[in-house]
Amino acid sequence: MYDLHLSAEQLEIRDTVREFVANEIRPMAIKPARMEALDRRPPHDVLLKASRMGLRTLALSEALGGAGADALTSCIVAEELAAGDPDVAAVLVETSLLSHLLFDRLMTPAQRDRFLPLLAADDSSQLALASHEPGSDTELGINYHRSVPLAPAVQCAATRTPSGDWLINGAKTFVPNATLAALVAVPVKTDSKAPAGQGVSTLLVPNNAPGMIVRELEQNAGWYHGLRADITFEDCRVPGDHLLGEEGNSPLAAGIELAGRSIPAVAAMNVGLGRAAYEAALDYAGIRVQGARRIIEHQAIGTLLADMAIRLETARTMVWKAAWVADNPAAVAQRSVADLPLTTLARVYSAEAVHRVALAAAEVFGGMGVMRDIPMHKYVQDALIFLHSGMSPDDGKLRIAEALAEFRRA
Amino acid sequence: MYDLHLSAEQLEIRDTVREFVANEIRPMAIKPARMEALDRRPPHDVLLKASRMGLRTLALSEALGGAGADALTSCIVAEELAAGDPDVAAVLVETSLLSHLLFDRLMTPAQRDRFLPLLAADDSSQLALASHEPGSDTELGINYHRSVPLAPAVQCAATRTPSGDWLINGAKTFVPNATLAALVAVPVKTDSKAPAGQGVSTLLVPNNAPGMIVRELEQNAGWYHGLRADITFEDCRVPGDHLLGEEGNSPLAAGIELAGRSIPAVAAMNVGLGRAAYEAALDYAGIRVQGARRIIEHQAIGTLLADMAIRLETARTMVWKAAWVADNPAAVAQRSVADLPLTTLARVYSAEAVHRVALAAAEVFGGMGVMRDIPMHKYVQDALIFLHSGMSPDDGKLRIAEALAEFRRA
Amino acid sequence: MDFTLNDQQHEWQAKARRFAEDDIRPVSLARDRILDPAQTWDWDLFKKGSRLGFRTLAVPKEYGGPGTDFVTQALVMAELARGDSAISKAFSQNWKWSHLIASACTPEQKQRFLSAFMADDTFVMGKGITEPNAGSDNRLPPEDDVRAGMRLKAERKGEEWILNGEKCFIANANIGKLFFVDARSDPSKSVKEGVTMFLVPRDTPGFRSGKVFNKNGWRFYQNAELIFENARVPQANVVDQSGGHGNLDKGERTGGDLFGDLELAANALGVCMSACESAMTLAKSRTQGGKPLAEQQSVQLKLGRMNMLTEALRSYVLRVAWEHDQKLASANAGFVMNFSTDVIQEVTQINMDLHGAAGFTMDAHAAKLVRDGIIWTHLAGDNVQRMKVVRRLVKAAK
Amino acid sequence: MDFTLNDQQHEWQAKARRFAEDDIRPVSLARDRILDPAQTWDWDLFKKGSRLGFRTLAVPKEYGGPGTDFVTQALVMAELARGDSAISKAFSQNWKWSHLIASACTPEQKQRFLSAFMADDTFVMGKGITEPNAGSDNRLPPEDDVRAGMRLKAERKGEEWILNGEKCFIANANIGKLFFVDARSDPSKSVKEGVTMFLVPRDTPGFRSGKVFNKNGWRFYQNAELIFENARVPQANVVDQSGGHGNLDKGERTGGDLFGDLELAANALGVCMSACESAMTLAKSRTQGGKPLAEQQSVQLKLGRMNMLTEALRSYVLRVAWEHDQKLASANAGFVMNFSTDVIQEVTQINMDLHGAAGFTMDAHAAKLVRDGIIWTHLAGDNVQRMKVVRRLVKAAK
Repeated sequence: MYDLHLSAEQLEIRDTVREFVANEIRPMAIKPARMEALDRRPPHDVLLKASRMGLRTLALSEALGGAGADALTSCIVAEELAAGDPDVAAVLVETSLLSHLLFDRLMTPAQRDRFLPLLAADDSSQLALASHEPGSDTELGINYHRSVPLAPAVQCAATRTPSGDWLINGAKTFVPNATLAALVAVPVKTDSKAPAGQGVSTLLVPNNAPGMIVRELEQNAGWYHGLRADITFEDCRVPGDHLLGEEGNSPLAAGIELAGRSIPAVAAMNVGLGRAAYEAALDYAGIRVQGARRIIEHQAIGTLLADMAIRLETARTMVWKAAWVADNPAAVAQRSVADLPLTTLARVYSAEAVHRVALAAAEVFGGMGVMRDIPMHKYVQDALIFLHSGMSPDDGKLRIAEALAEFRRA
Repeated sequence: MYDLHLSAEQLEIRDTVREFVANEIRPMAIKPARMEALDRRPPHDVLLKASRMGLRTLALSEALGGAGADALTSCIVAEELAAGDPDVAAVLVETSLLSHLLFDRLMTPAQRDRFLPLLAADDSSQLALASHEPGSDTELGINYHRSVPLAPAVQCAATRTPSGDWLINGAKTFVPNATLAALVAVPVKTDSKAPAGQGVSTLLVPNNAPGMIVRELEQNAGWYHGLRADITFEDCRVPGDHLLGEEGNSPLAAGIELAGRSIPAVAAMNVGLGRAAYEAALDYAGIRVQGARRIIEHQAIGTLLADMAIRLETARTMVWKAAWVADNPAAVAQRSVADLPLTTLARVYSAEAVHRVALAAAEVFGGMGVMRDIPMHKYVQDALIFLHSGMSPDDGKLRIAEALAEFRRA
Repeated sequence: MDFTLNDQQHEWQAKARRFAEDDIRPVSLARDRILDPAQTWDWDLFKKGSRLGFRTLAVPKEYGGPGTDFVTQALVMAELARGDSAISKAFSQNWKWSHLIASACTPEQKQRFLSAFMADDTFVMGKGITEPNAGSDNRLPPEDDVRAGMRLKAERKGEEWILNGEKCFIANANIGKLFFVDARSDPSKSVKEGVTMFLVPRDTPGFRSGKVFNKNGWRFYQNAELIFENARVPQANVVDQSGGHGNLDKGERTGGDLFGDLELAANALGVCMSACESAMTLAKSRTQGGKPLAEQQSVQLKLGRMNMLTEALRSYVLRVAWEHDQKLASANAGFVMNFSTDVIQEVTQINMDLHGAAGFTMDAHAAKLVRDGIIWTHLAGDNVQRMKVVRRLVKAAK
Repeated sequence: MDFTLNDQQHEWQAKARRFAEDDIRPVSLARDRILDPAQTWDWDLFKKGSRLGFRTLAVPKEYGGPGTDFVTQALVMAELARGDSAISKAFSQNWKWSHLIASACTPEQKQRFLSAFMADDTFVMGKGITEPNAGSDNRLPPEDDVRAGMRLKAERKGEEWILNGEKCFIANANIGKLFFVDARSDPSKSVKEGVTMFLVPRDTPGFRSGKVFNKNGWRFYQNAELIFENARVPQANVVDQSGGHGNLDKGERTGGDLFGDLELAANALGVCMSACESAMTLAKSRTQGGKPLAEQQSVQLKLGRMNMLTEALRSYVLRVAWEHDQKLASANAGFVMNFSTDVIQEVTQINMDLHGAAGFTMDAHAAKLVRDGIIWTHLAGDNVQRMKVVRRLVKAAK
């Protein structure tokens, strides 16, 4: 039965996170150095406090010590966090989604018993998935609607030693959370004879594994939020039972959408950023006087604000829908929701909508909108980052178009 | 609990109406005269069949013989009907919403007993609400954010005769369904001394009332779907107990949103029209070959189609949300949905989105997109009508802006 | 740098403006409303315009025409379109092909066809490229498929060519006296290489026009089918006797594509001028809440945008017309055509918004401008038209 | 109609292009990255440009300048901005006020200030209008409130004026040697009527510059506060001795608003040229799936749009520059400024999209162009800037 009521828990966690953001994140986020986007690294103490509130393991099942949040709840929280600071949000959301995926869905009970203490031992430790390799190409682009395989080749390789351990050699790049991670899931080629894209397994690599070198990337030159790092493996050795899932058939092929929840969460962060920009503009328009009236009373500014409100509300509504469908895929077959790539739709739509919202918000601020002393210019910059990070709108639209044409790669 | 499953009844009625549209409406809608938009009047037999399926009294409670459809179900049906023919949809949707509003919510039991047979006796008869008067101005415009009353003056007046009957004199204009209506609800000034906008009552006028002259308006020069008429009252006499609600305090003040359901239903029709254009373009793109490939396999066309799919899906999603909230206003106070004028948001967003969809669909058709022989040009025209009918996007945005500023007229 | 118009340019502009105001505008809406697409043409109007020189405006002096430059032609197209876009096109359509005769035909062909054209106020011309299954394939031929593109077949038999097939959406097809027709003379080659152009007079045996297309905009301007059933065209009517299309693809070919690009842009400019005037009149005269619309910020922003875009288009159109006169080859002609699509559609839409804001009644003139503007999509601004232009630029870039 | 550049125009254009390529472009990104906004200025670069004539480009011949026309000035601004938008503005900012000195100052003032300006490669100028609470109120003064607008107070005491208050966002405030300052000399009158303009040299007693604003774009170009604490300005430094602003509001005032409008549009053109070049280079050199990006339709459509908009802007800029040279008053200067906002922002955004599509690394140049482009919003294209322009047009319309 169609029903848009949120549960009492959802309402409560939203309030709790909103308050946390107001008290703990915003004061940090508007510090000058952060305003200038010189150092966007999430402060350790904020991550720690967020973790103790349960935000780091939000999606992890209650049985394993998490909050067992579903995709919609995760999106509600992601929006709130990103309204405070998208870089903090990016770190926490990544870990939360991976905690559910790795621990609840993919690990064996023995692996759970072994790795859960790693996560629990240190509230500041995170999780990472090293899916991207240097030089790999994840765009659809020229291959739109052509029957070529798209899974990027995995070059990073692992071989078994006689003792049954794995020896990993190779490199990954732009790995989110890698510098903070207790555990990194690493897709590696384990069957050197298999064709490109096949013979890939995923290994779980603890951060103290010998031969794993993690190098943090400079944040300001990248199209992403949070922290990213390059990882090099030089005869990095992990025990044989660190294999996640089946050998040669990785459950975490490159580009996996973290069980459908990752993209809606990124889109939700995007909406949160847009909301921050919109609310700042709305407040300012209610204070600033020009022509003897508050500028919100001018048609031109009113129209601009209304337009922003429309874009944000439609974006949020689509993100929630995509999140709910990620947890309820049967609703598609039952025909309650359209058979469309809704997560991609929500991601593309919100990225474009929020970009417009941020530019309009800056317009409301006039000359102040470009000053590094106040957050507005950073909202614009953050909106640009969302527009390009992970999946560009152009790429997303081509993927949607293939789905509309019911095109399936062999 | 947030849940996007439709009920079995909702899924069923969607299928039923979709089939009805395919079999009964589309064949009529693509006749040449209708293509040329020369005669967009809904054919009598189609209205009759639709009525016998229960679509005319869809929202009327089951107790009174209707289907008791809620706002969401009404939107689902409105979309399907308009995907076939927006003019047919406009007539049926208006009657359905009025049947609920008048019979279920506003009439006394005695009035119900008296007027229900009028509606039931003839499957082709409709209902009408005569809210607009010649020269009245319903735009916000120059009065944006100014403390002036906006309720348009009601000039059409009724006085009581010594016998207790009402004598109505005056004019209404652009009244939907008036030529087909069994019963017309007419707001009239009953207290000539009251200030503008006050002292207004609503009278129920059967179509055979002496002194009511209905003149159908030419359809092709208007910004509306369905049929509209001018009504003149010349000493039109109705019995005293035809008063709907309280004297001097009309429950149907001009501009009323039919208990919040009317605007989402118009937006749903708008989405239906957009869907018709989109599906035509998608089909064509899958057939038409250029450059030795089907044009859907070209990036440029794929991107265009993806963009259309995004706009339509976001529009539909917003319309459904607005419809659900219209029936569940408490969800706003409970904070599950934002305190925004969602019906206006949905209306503005879908009108702009579908306009873009229709233009893009015509682009996919190339030169054929402007030919009167096929429906595409009419989709473009219909999208323009939706953009202007009732509430223009500009006007809607100013209304939203007043709400964002929490502006309330005295 | 000089935007001044010279006397000849001023004179033709003023003459076109007068004709548009006195003769075109008064009949424009009535012609637009005629339902039968074959009946919208107005020979009296056309003949009057022809006598004023608008039909033969582009014919060089040496062939008895006024020998106007492209700047003049652009100005006249805009002024006529300010009265009615389709009527402007009905005149300028002939310029395209008089350019072509002058630049590509043999002296004998010029003699035969240009003098007939000059002498007859009802002599209109057209060109046939598009076919039922070959629209954009002609404009952007796929490199990997020689079969793509037009199918109209031309087979040589002695001193004659036998043409079989059909063309559609051909301007003036039902009223024209002479057509330039592209046909496939060598089916083993691609469209670029295997096509020959023929001069086909209306009385050619085996040749006739078919159905008139029922467009939703540009009602006055007629497009119809051309049907070839063993049509016999003499070898003497082959354009570019050297064979092939070679020289016609150069920038020199201002009689073909490049003029057509400017034509659409200049025509759009006239439509935008009309929309701007109409909107300004409305904004200053109609009131809402007791005050002129023009006092509202949202109306001001709309008026500003319309006029801004229109003046940007005017600047670009005049530049491109001048570049044509200088025989400069660039992507600008194509770009200004693309740009004119964006501008005409946004400007006419805003004008309609302004007219539609205040009630239930559509303004017939505003609605017509929107319908005419939508014609630009496939002629000037869809993705095929845009890629065609930019590919030239990409090719030229280092 | 003639788009040809004359020799002087060509020469200055070539000189600016060389300076931009050889001197500006190599330092542009490094200057942009300096974090302290007061440290971005590069005197060596500026002095070199000054010696080449770019600082004094607009000074009339009679005062020892090159007396260039507006077309030349537009070309130079665009070429310099192609190297770096903010550096271009750092030069052209001085032209504005040398225009103003030449057109509105007394012979004695000209003698005192223009000759000093000519002689000193580090002599830069600025003008102070905006105040902390009066930005758009100065540009669009409300009709119903005389108090609205600037507050900087000027009181006459004998042969001196005493100025108190502050200005913000003032170009060159921290490095300039001379400022034009609007102050409220009659508080009972509206901004239009009660304001006097003063020439304020840096060494004026009671006058100093304050905080340098930390902008996210145009980093090289400095904006700071001007602070007046009982600053004493002699009567001899009053501009327009007849009192009031009267003659400065006319179209004649090319030294003020109208030049500023053209300046932003011409500068935007240069930025767009840089973005188009950058995008084309990328599209032809970077591959995806083994093929150059330029082979993809979606990339082609983006390249087309960038170039189309840039060429439309170029056409409009040159037209407006010519209109300035003809002293034609129209709304075009304002419209081209508004238009340049739309164009620079869309073009730089598309360039960034193209650069950003293939991975996680931001292209520093593409990102800088976007940041610079966002500066246009409040200077040239927000709703205040748009209404200001169109209101002129509405007023003029019948």
